Amino acid sequence: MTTAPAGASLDAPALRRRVAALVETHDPATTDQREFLAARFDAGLAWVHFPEGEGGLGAPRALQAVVDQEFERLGFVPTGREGLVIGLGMAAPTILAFGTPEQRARYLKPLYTGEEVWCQLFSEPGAGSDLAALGTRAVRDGDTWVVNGQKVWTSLAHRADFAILVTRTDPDVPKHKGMTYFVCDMSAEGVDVRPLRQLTGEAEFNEVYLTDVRIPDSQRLGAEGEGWRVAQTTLMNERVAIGGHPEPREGGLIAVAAHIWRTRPELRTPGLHDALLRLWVEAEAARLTKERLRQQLAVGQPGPEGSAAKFAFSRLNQEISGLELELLGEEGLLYDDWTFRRPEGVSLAARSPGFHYLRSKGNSIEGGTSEILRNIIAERVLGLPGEIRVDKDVAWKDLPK
Amino acid sequence: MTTAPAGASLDAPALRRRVAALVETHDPATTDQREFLAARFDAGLAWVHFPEGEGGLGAPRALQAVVDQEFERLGFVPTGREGLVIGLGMAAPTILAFGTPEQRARYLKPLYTGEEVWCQLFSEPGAGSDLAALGTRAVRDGDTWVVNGQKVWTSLAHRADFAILVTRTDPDVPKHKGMTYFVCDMSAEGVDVRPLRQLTGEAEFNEVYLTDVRIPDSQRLGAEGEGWRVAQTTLMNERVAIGGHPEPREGGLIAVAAHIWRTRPELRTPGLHDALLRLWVEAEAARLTKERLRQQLAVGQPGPEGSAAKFAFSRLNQEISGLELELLGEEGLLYDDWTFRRPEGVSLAARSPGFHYLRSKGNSIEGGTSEILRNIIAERVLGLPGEIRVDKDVAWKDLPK
Amino acid sequence: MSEKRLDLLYTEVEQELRASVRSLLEDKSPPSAVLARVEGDQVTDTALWKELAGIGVAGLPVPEELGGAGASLRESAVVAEELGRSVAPVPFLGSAVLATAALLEAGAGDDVAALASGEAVGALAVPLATPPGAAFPEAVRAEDGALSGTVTGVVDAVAADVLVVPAAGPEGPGLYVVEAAAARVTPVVTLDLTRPLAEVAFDGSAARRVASGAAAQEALRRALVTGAALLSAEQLGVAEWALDTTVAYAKTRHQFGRPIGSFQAVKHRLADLWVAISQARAVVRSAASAAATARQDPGDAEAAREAEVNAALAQAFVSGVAVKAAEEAVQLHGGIGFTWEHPAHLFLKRAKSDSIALGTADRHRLALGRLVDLPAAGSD
Amino acid sequence: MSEKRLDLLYTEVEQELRASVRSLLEDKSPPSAVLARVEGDQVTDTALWKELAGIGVAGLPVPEELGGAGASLRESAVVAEELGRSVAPVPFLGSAVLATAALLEAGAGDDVAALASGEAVGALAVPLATPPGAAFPEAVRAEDGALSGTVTGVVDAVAADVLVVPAAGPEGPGLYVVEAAAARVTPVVTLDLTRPLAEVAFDGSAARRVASGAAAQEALRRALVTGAALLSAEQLGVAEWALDTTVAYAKTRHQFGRPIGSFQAVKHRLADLWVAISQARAVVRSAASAAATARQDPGDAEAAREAEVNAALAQAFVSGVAVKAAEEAVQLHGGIGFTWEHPAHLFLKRAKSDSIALGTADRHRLALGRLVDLPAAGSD
Repeated sequence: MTTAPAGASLDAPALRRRVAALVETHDPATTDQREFLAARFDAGLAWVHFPEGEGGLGAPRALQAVVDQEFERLGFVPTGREGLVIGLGMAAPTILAFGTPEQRARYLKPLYTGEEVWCQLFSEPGAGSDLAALGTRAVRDGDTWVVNGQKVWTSLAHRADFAILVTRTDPDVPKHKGMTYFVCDMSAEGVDVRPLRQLTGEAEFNEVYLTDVRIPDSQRLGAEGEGWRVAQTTLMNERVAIGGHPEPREGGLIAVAAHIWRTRPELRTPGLHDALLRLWVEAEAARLTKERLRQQLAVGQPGPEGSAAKFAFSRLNQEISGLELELLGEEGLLYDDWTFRRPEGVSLAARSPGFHYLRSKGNSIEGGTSEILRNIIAERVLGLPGEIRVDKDVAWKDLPK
Repeated sequence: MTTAPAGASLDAPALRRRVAALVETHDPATTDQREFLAARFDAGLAWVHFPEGEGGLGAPRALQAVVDQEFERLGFVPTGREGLVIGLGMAAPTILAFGTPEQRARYLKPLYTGEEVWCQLFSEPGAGSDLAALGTRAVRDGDTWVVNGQKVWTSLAHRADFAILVTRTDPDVPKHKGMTYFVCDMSAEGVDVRPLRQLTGEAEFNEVYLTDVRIPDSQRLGAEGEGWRVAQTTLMNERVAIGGHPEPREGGLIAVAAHIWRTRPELRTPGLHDALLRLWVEAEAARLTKERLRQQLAVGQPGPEGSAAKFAFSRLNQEISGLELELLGEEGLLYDDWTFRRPEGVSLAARSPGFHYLRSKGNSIEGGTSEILRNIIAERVLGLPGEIRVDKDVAWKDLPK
Repeated sequence: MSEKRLDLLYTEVEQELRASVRSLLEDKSPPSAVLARVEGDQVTDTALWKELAGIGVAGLPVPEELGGAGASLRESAVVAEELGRSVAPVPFLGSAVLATAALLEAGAGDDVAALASGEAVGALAVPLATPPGAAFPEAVRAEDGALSGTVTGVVDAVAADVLVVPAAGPEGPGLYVVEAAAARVTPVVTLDLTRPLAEVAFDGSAARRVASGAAAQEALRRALVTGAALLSAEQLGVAEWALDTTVAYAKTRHQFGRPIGSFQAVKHRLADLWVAISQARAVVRSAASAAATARQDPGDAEAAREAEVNAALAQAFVSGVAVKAAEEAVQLHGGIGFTWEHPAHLFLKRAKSDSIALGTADRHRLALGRLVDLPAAGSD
Repeated sequence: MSEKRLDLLYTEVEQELRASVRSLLEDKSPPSAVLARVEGDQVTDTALWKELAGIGVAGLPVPEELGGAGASLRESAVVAEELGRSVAPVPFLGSAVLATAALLEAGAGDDVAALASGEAVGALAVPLATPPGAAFPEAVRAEDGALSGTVTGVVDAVAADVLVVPAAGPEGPGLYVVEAAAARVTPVVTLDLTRPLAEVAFDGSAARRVASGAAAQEALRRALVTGAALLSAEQLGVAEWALDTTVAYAKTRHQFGRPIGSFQAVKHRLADLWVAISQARAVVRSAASAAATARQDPGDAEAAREAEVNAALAQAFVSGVAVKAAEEAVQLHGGIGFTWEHPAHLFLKRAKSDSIALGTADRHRLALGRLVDLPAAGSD
């Protein structure tokens, strides 16, 4: 199952023919989306670099873009897939890399079609930037594991069918060595999902309490004690997506600020003008940087600039939204709505300037803090020495917490 | 000699009477300055908190201000003492604290009168922020020490009669434990002073090469191996002097920039206006901070703000002088003079804007880098944990260099 | 350019006042209580305000003969620092600072007593974002002793009994006193959860004029200058809370087996913040002292000018420091700082709103340019 | 707001060009050689310039029929990066960029050949600080085929054989070609040790007009826009040298028993610099591509506008990055970075001077405001 006999002979025209053949038998216009995606999965056109029978054809990864573009050209771009980002982006490559044949057969297809939603149970109150410090305990009991602990910052947990979960199975060895990775059924007894309210007033994320949750050993991904390595595979796939199309000049929050400037001359001052122009320049520089990265990827030369994109984006969002409030003056003292609720795909632009300001504060924390990203750039890109580590050779249970 | 019988009964009126008595017998108007200062030293009015016979009266340190003000009121403020800053500010307190009676008798008086100029042989090319890494070797040979090594950033070395010198006497113990402190005769054979040219074109500082310099053991200050502790005493006395008088608003480099702005309307742009006003605000904030510290000292409540003053001052100087060049535009592309020379007390304001810009770059390096000052504030003021040290328990000779 | 030497230290009396206020606030209004309160219907903590008034806080700079404590704006600034440090939702800024200052500067001493004792709460009916140098407002018209018009964004109007209203009438600008009951006060949803704002509408509301013409203009201007100076003290308190709380967290929060405060980048950022806050403290003391000096001798034009310079300086400098401190507090707390349950956001929202209140730093820099002869481009 | 998609990558040909130029510069003009040269009488390295011209560097964007390499301004930008990285004192900016661009834009192709081959050195007689949007200069008057007047701060005039001179005559603006021998060229002492400037005085100097009226104005403006775009490439090279050199130093310089590059505050600052430089690279590529596109089709007004926007963006962004990088290099080198013997100061002086050359970032932001419809305050 892991070899791909067809892979070697596959090229772009061959893939385009396979797309045409699929569309021939399953007219996107009349076929239900989930059914169509199931057929696409079966045809190996979900992820062409995956093995045959598991959504792919064992083709080179770069050819996926050809397939996506071809479906797009033919007018079939699946919709409503925002909730699948963890399943598609993080769970799937991890299951492919570490799952048993049974696990791959069970999870990949419904994950792809959108029938099953996934979430990620990684971060804990005591393990944020330092994920390897996590303390959620899994204790073996025959053929099952009994899990107790608390996870935070889990988006989609309230809608998810399954979770990828990292636990501590051996507290007596150094922290990177005593972890084990599981698939967790979110409907299992003892899984308690509670909304986590943010400073914006709403709850995009959840806390998940795990109390004596029993997970069959058959849902373990990778070997016992190998959880850190499995989790690294998951996290390597968590990156800023670089889209296939160039972004236009003056997109994102700078457009909001520029619009206020253009339409509200009474708010203008010389100092705010200079501040706005500085941010306009920064935003355009960030856009061109992303565009350059996109061009690099398109010719197969991915650069390290990707690791900086999120970092630059979060700083810009924070500065622009801060200026937006100052520019508005009196209106900047107001807020639209503090109601405690779960947002469903609300765009930033639809909310008030105060929300822009507050929500953007999370950009430099979620998905890797700016401090950690700076470390990564310094060490992996510039080759500067790592921090002196005091936690490498100490049993997890003996670490200060 | 170290007890001060008169000290207990001394108060401000008593000191004023002693000043009056001195001036009575030595009319400042007709007495040579050095002679007058010798008399002032003998009268114990040089440093009133020093012991009797060593320039002082064993009086409380705070009363020195009374004496200084009284001499000032009577019109006797000694001049031309810029070159004595190391002797007066750093050598004297160290000699007082660690010198033998013979050393105190030999050095303090000519140091005070200005007859002998001192410099400081501390920093080395390999030991800047990390002074304790220094490698200038002193090896005992009977009653003398033979010194070899290179010192840098020594101001006044080309005019100095003596130096305070820290050396490595035992490379086999951890670095803080193997140092010894000496008084070095700058006219001794093997002392080679060379001007060190800076990026401004001139040479304020020197490199000093020590080749088989022989120093009698009688010129050792403190015990063998105790050099670090002695040097700490010296460095504690190296601080930004907080003067006795408030500084006026808009002093220093901001005055230069403001003057250009006021007199050259053709150079003005809205963006530069905002930038200038930002720096004006910063400069005024820094001035008020220094004034507040001065008021605290005046009522005997020194605050930790002193450690931040130099730090803030260097950043401000750099930013203001950078703006000055941008403001001047075309003229900012010019420089006054690149001639390699030794400056003699030239004021910053007398030089060109380019010199302001370049010279101010040294402000955040000399006398403690801004990085080290931030560490000091974080650890000593905020009580944050120190860096993890890898050099505490390693013999000096085994440290990476 | 001349300026008086101002006392930049805290006196013993001021430190004692600080201790009483802090102790009361820590007891009655810890961050957890504030967080609970802002979710309720009535944000303003009137009971706490009565207690604060009980120790003299409502009438510090009011002469004793007018029912006040006979202290000065320096003491008010110390209280403002503590209120910033606790983001306590009491009508100090609206009543004890702005409305009181406007009445005192207008010579309406009789109206001050109720505010000074805390019996009544006052509000100055201008938008909170108004900078001291703004033109006299014309949103409200005065005609035959009655006011009509609407003012938006009025701080502490929700809790007010008495409104001090700048209004334009046939005879020019005037400052009026109106019973709050005679106006329609509608709360709005604010970014700063702890500081209610309201729209205040007058529809022929009965009003009593307490100053007119240039005197009204000058009273309003001076009230706003005083407000700007004292607001900077509040901002200092916000910044101090943020730094203290973050330093404490950095000492105990461990990641990678070490307190996060042992990482040099974190240390340097906190050191930078400490430097900025120690500068802010000097600037705030200077602004409070200059305001106090100007209040003491209303006829001293140089003192009035110094108060303006120092208030503009304080707003231009301290606004940014407070916002930076609150933003760093959220960031360096990591995930927990982004939650509703941690109080950091209350201070972030206060800091950002304060940076807009009584004029943004940008507008204060422009004002400084005029005051210290650094004219704008194109104004030769 | 529309903009063309521009190629932001380096082509293989460009990378080969870079390799040849870098290899030549490393061989003939390492920092130590530059440092020795700037203390001599003749800063400009004419021998090196001949060698660079030998590999086509002097005439890259010049059509082959005019004696050039028939490449584009994109290739010129790659060379500018390498020249920035080496602060080599050659008259690239004055001759191969500014004078060549002015002549090409003026349609004076015949005058370009000598510059393109490196046989002659040209200079554009405007002060180096002139921004693209400046009014047509009036410092020099043209009368009866002769020029009179003085221009200050002319880059590469000291080494020039030919001067391209904007001058105002009775019939309006004109662009003139003058033999340098017919002018009085007086070097001045410059902050940037590696880039000589001179005062150029004309006193009835014989001149030949190559463009007049609106064409002369447009040629000058476009030459300055091209100059701004290519200057940003030079600034990128300066920043890259500063970062690379500082990272290398931080790996080997030990203090407290550790490489200084292991201290987190140092790491974060260098990471920030790397992020800024990677952004600068995209901006510079965009500016070079936009300039090349506009040059290709002089009649395309939209392309000309895009070239202006991108050049202003590049100057507004990259100036600050280069200065910051050079300042960080000096600071993070500690004492040694403050000495004359270490080359860091050459890059600091170049970076700061470049930030003024062809207009400060501040002026380019103002220009952007006009170009992208973000009007100044008070201009409603």
